[in-house]
Amino acid sequence: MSFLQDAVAVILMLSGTFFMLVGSIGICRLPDFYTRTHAASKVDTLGILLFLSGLAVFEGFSQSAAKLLLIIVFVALTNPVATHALARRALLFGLKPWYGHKDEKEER
Amino acid sequence: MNKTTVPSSFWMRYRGLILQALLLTALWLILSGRLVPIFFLWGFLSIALVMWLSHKLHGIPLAENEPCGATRINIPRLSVYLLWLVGEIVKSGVYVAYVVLHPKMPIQPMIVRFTSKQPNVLARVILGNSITLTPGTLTLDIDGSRFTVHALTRYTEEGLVSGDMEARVARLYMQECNAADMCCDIELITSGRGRRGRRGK
Amino acid sequence: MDIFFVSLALVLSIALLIPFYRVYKGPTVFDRLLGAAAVGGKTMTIILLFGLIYDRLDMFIDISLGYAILNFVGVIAMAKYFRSPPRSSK
Amino acid sequence: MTPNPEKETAPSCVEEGMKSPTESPIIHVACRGIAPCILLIGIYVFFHGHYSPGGGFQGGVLLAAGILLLRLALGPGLSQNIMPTWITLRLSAVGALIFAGTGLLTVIFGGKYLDYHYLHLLWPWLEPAWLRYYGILLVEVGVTMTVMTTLVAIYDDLLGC
Repeated sequence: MSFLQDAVAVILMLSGTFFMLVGSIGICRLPDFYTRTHAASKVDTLGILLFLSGLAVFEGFSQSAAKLLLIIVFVALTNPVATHALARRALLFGLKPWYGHKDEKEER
Repeated sequence: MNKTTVPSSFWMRYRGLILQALLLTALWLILSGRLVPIFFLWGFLSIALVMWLSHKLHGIPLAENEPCGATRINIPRLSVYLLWLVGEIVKSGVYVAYVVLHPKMPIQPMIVRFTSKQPNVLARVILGNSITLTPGTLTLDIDGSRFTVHALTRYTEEGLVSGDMEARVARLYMQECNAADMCCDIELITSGRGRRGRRGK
Repeated sequence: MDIFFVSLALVLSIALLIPFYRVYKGPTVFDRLLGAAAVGGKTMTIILLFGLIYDRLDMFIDISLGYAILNFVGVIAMAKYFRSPPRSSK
Repeated sequence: MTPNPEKETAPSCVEEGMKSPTESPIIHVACRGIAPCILLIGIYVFFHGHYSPGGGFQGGVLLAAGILLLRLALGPGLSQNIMPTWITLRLSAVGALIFAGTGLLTVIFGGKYLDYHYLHLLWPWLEPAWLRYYGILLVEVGVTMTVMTTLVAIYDDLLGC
């Protein structure tokens, strides 16, 4: 049982780290602000959630696991709201989205 | 402020406050974790303080032309919806990770505007957050019932305007609704020079 | 298990350093803010990992909860603050 | 693409932006829903200063964060319901008074400054450990009130209202 618990925790934490790494890469690699916001809101949220649930499984049935569940709920609620606030402000600011390579060729 | 029909039964009338008190009690028990009488006392005092502070908030409407506490959310359906949303979070994370790691980055970003017939402002908020969490779409703005959404690819945009999620959200409040006519007046912006596609339903 | 956590913390700190490129380079102020918010989310998990390594997870959970709250409030406040129109382009 | 012409020409002064309530219902509802939880977490951090990291300052900062979230969401006008501006500086003075007064009380009772054992003249039925606990709690109440209200007062003062 304990071995199974550890294995599940390790898998969850590894996949969470992987998604957080991909989120970081996406923030640097994607072409404009709005697409970067996609990476920050979805991939990072998933990474943090997986990582925290891995920690909760590792802790087992205890108060720490309950607190970790609390942080999970908090992050899942607030992360989309925070990225929405940033993206909305950028839209009102007048930041123009990027519409793909096709447009750039046509404009040349 | 508009005068709403006051629900008659005690439970329906004070449901929001009771639920909030229960939520705060659970939060305190999780956080404290010390089953000592004096911490129960402190917990009771602090929950009473927070309830007193937030009770003043209940009179403030959530949005313009929107009476507070007009409609009641259906809690059993909400829990089913949250479970579905967890699955969507996983799907969207995997999808965007695939897009990021793909060497050619198959994206074709576009902005979608549509009007959604949601019953009230809370439903719109839930829908906006769900749009942010589902694959490849991101809520940029909500103006009245007009949504501005940034979609990563064509495929995700089609999933968005099919109205499936809107119907799910609206079912939290209403009995039945048709997915086809939830979402109307769709406007696609796919280029920087005002080339727009319009699709009516 | 300790070695596993330490290596995980190393990988995470690499993931934490990558958005700094966006904070430094970002063409607009929103890119910088986005990078900063991403750094905040990862710092939270690194704090928890340190809690596991030092065996005081119960203590570090409170710290990371407070960190998450302050991160959220900071992003909301900054998103509200940057309202001025774009300056004349270079 | 011009996103929304009317909104771009809206009053663009920073202060105007900070003074008006948030227009987006998502941010509005989320802030209003989360703020009470943040307030409770702040109070928890303040009460459990003995057992976990935390105490007066951290609890005060979290409480101030909760109130500032409401200020951001509702605008300074409506959020005066929660903590009016006129009360902030007075409360911070009261907090400092509680903090200094606890210390002075022990001096009056014949001990050193903040020597909690001499508080037994106030609560003679308590054991020394509990005396210490209540003494520290009293000091922390003062610190929390001062920190929270000072931070809120700084925000209000920056907005000029």
